[in-house]
Amino acid sequence: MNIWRDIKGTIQPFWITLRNMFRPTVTIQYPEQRAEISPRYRGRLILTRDPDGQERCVACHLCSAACPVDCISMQATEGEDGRRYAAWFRINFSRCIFCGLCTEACPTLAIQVTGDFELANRNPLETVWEKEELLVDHCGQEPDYNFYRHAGIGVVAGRGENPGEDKPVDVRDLMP
Amino acid sequence: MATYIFYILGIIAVVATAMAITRRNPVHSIIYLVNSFFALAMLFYLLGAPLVAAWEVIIYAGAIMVLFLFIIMMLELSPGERADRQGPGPLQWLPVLLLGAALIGCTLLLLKLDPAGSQNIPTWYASPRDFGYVLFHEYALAIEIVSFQLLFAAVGAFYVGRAGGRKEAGGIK
Amino acid sequence: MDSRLLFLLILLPLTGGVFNACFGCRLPRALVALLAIGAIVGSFGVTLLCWPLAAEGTQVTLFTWLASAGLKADIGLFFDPLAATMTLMVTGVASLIHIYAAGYMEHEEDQARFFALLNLFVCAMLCIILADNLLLLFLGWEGVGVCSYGLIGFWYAKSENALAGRKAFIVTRIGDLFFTIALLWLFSLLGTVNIAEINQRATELDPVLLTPLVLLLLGGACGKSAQFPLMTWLPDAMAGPTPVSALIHAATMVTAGVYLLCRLFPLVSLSATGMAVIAAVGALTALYAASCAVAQREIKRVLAYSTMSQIGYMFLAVGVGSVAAAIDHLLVHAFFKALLFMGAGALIHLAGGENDIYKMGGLKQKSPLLFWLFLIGILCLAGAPLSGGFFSMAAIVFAAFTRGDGFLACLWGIGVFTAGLTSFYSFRLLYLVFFGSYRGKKTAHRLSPLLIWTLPPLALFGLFGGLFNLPHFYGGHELLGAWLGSTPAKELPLVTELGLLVLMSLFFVAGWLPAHLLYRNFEVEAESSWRRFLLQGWRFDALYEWLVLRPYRFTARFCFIAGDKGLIDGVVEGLGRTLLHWGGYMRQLATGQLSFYLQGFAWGLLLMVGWLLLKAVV
Amino acid sequence: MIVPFEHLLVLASLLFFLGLMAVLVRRNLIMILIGVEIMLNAAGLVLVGASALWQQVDGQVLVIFLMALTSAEVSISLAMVVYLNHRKQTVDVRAFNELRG
Amino acid sequence: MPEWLLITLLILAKLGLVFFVLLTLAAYLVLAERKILGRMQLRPGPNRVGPFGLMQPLADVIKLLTKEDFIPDQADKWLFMLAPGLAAVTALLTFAVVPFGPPLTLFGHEVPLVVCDLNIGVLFFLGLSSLAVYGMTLGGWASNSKYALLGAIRGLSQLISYELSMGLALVPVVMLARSFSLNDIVMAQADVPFALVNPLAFLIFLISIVAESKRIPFDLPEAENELVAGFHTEYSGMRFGLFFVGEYINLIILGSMLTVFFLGGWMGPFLPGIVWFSIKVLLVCFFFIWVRGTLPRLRYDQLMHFGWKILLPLSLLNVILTGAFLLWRQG
Repeated sequence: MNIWRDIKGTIQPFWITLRNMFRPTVTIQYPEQRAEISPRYRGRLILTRDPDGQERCVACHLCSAACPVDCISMQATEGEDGRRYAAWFRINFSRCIFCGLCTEACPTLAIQVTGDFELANRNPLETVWEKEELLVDHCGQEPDYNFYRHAGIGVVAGRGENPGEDKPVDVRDLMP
Repeated sequence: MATYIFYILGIIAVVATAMAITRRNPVHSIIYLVNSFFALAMLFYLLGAPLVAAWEVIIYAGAIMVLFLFIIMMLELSPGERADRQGPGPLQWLPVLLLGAALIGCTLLLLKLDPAGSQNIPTWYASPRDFGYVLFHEYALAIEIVSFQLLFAAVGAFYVGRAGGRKEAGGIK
Repeated sequence: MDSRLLFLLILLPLTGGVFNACFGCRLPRALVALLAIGAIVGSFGVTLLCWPLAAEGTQVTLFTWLASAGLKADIGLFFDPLAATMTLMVTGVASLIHIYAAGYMEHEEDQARFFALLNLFVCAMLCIILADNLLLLFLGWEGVGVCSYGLIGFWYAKSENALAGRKAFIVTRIGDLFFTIALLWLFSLLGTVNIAEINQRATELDPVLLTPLVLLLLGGACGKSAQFPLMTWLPDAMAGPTPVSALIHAATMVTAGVYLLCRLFPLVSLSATGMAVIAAVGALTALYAASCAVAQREIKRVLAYSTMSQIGYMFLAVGVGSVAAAIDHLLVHAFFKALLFMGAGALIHLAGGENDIYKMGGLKQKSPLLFWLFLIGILCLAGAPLSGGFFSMAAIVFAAFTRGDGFLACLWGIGVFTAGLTSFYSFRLLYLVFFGSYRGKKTAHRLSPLLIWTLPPLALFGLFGGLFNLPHFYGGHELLGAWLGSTPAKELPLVTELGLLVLMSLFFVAGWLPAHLLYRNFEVEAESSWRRFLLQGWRFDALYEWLVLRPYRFTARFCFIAGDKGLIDGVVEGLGRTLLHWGGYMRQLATGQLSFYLQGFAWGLLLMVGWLLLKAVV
Repeated sequence: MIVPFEHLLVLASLLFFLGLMAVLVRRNLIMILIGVEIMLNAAGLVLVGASALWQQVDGQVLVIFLMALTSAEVSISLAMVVYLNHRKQTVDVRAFNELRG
Repeated sequence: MPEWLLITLLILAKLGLVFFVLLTLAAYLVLAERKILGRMQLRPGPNRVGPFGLMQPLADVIKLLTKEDFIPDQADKWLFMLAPGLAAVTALLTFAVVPFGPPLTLFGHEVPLVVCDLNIGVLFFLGLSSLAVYGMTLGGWASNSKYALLGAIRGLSQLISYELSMGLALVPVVMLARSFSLNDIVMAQADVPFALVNPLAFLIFLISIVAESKRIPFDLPEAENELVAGFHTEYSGMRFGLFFVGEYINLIILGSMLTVFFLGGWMGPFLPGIVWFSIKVLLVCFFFIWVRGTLPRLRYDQLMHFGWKILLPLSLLNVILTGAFLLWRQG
């Protein structure tokens, strides 16, 4: 009968809440205790360098296009050797939602997420991070990847003659 | 001591009632009225009727006035109270005034006519037990009748307030 | 033992009925039936428990129901041997029928309504049996009427069922009217409604008044027990579900009239004329109903007429002054008639809902067990020698014979002849239903085991019920008679007794033989006007229609046209028109403004107060 | 010992008079009902006073009945106020003059 | 020392003590509620301010006092300011009749441990609880805001509805104790508490007081996800605080009423009466919090149906049954 089900359904939760009172809490006492963050945690964004110590970012704007809240902005510029880089690069962390879409969009793996989440601040302006603050001195999660190794640095001369670029492969040589 | 309290409470009751009937905003007048009823309840207590006093508070202040408040709030009568823009004409207040004067005159006359001087109300106490005994022994039939009346009132209120009545009203409108 | 336990007898079915009526429709079907059965079986158990109380006659009062100016009616019970016997029979039969009904009504809608009414019926019936005053008895009397009305018209969606219910109600009401008059008259004469007191003080009554009183009581009893001339409702009442017919129209309610006369026997027996009328009514009804039963085609109507006839026997027994014989026959009849009705219900199921016996036949092969049980019932009904019915019927006939003046001898002759008729129609029924080949077209329904297995106990009691009151002649001790404390029957010479017995047996055979010859291999029966006359119950319905209903309707129409429309409406409307005219002048005063009216109040009050003030001053 | 009975009567008649004033002068249906309540309370005061004067409980019992009646009256009349307000969107008594002859 | 002075002093002392204890208790009840609810939801609850968060109430009070006291422009100012006080005062006043311990002998006087032992204490309680509607209703109305008005109307009809069954659940108690005085009612439970004598009345009263306290599962007047904050939407600062404290004082009052009427008041073995009383009241308060942590909110129509169609008939039935039982026991 329905009424027994109702009565049971009213009384059962009391037992459950009472039982919960004597279980360990799942809350972590944050400043003293730190949470163990998963390796895939999407926290603050960084700009990484390639193994050569150069900036990876080529200022292609893909990240800012992918960003759903438009928190990434930059100005592209080009070095003498045709190498593109960002003249300035700015992430507004008070808008960032830490979705990680920018890292997926990045062709050079320059922009990456870290496990850092402590971005709270009294002054909203201080949550806008400039390139100098974003750029780090390591390779991030893909230490071996070097975009310019594969792509060449810039197009200032003919094929295979640009700085740091291998000669083009003659496809006929490859015939058996 | 009790005499002073009586007069003080009487004055409170009269003033609060006067305030109540002159307010524009019905909610305000209900607040004053609750005050007045409170004073009355204490008067009842003073006169040896603690049960009646308690019921005065529970029924009048706690139920009936709350019902008024509920209706006022439900109908969203604006504080401006559309009904009472114009002042009353002499035809309306004259009979009341005369009547009030006559009533008080009657009472004063009674005072004058009473040869033994004014009777005093002694302090007296009716315990709940006595009260209940009389209520359920001598007035049992009256209780039945009154309870029937309450039943009819409930049915009537339900009938008047039912959804069908609304529909009909909508038709007329 | 606490004698207050007796109230459980009535309270249990009442509780069951009220509970089922209020909450039954929300409970599962099985639970409803179980509750109803439990209430009745509980009642039966209480009867057994209380049995020792009956020997002395126990009187208990729960509280005073009405007390005003001389009238004092208690909710009180009187449990004497008579009441105890009846109670045991009613609760026992009702228990079995409730169980049977649980099987019979398995697939019906509104089970809760059915069982609630059934329980309430049992409650009212026990009220009749156990009441210690006539007012409470009357309450039960009306209660059984109401419940029977509801149960006959249980399938009210079909209008003839509803009409049958109404007819039963109205016809029995006519009887009730007589009973009411008798009750009030008794109260005004004796100043009490207590049954024991009435019986005690019956001798104080003026003998002249006694006869009309007894006749009025007889009228009431006739209505409930379907005796001549108020018998027309019973055959129609068969429209109800079969368990209802078994319980109400065979075992319990229709015997209420007999019980009433037995209850008030000390009063009734004082009027010789009254007794003679009772006996005559009984004998006439017995003959009339038996003759009707010969021609009936519906199985339940045959049984209904036979019930009427058997109750006629009981009236005859009361009329000749043998309460023990009446009660004995009542008991035995209750058992075997309930058995027959319940068997008939099972047969109807077996024949696929067909209740015309001309379209049955050959059912013996379909259910041999049912055949044997039914055969026992038929034997009892027909009064086969050594069956229960034989002894009880023989006792009545003996009693009539022993009183032996000319008038009663005539009644005795009718009784004996009716016994032959009874035997004839019983075996006609048996042969038509069970022998020959199946003549119907419908296919059988499945029989619930409950429908069969409630029958054997009844068959047992029916078959051996006669042993309770076995006369000394057969080596018995007239146990029931002694228990009821009635005077033993006059001893007859051995030859006479033997002669009577042989005569009864002869009439039994005389009934059986023609039935055997005519109906063993029945094919089709010719229509005849004579048969139609009997089929329609001597056309009493038509007679009543012509004699009573038409004049009544005519008078009603006349009153409506001349009295209501002409006189009353004329006066009232004329008054209204005049008022309307004058009201036109008054309407100026009604402005529709609330404050205007209230001012009127205030001025009026002012006038009054002012006048008082003036008077006080001056 | 406390007060003369007449003083109580004066107080009650003052209250009654104020209630009557509200009933007659105000045009808001709710205020009229409030006036009725005031008058009923004034009557209750007299009853309690009388009960104390004669040292009998009957007066107080009557006050209880008075309260029961009042609650019945209020429930019906407030339901009607709601109904009337639905019909005419106002609680001004002058709007309800359909009974005019 | 003259007699009357002593008595007055005693009453004043009791009053002060009661007020102090009550207010402190109410403040800490808030903390307890937050802690217990936290535990039920597997989190620790406030634990930053002071050891185990024990200074949290103080911090809350400071916060409330220093907040801006905001009065809406179109509000009825007079009533707006009056209402929270009304709510808190009616809650506080009820404690005057609660007997929280057996009589104490002090300076050769027998001092009953109750501020004022009214012989119609039950009615006093009912009267004040019926007045408790005003604070909420007027506050909601005076705010001149739709949410507040809706919350107030809801609360009003809810409180009126459940007051009936609450009052009717007390009738069997009065019948059993044969007195309206709370002291007598406690005395009558010396052997068996009424909760065991009349469990149905206990259950009805329990449900009714949960509804009267406007708490989950009956917190429709302030249903956060429907009406913002219900009747106190427009309140801020200490006015809101008064509503808040009033609610918790009410909780304690209702708990002690339940204790007095059904759990035997200060009766109990071994321990002194006042300790028993406190234990019982705190247990009831814990139960309130437990309910809040467990049950979901009812829908409005469910609330009304439950009150009028189930609780009220049930309590009437209970009155009749108790009467019949008493009659039967008398013989």
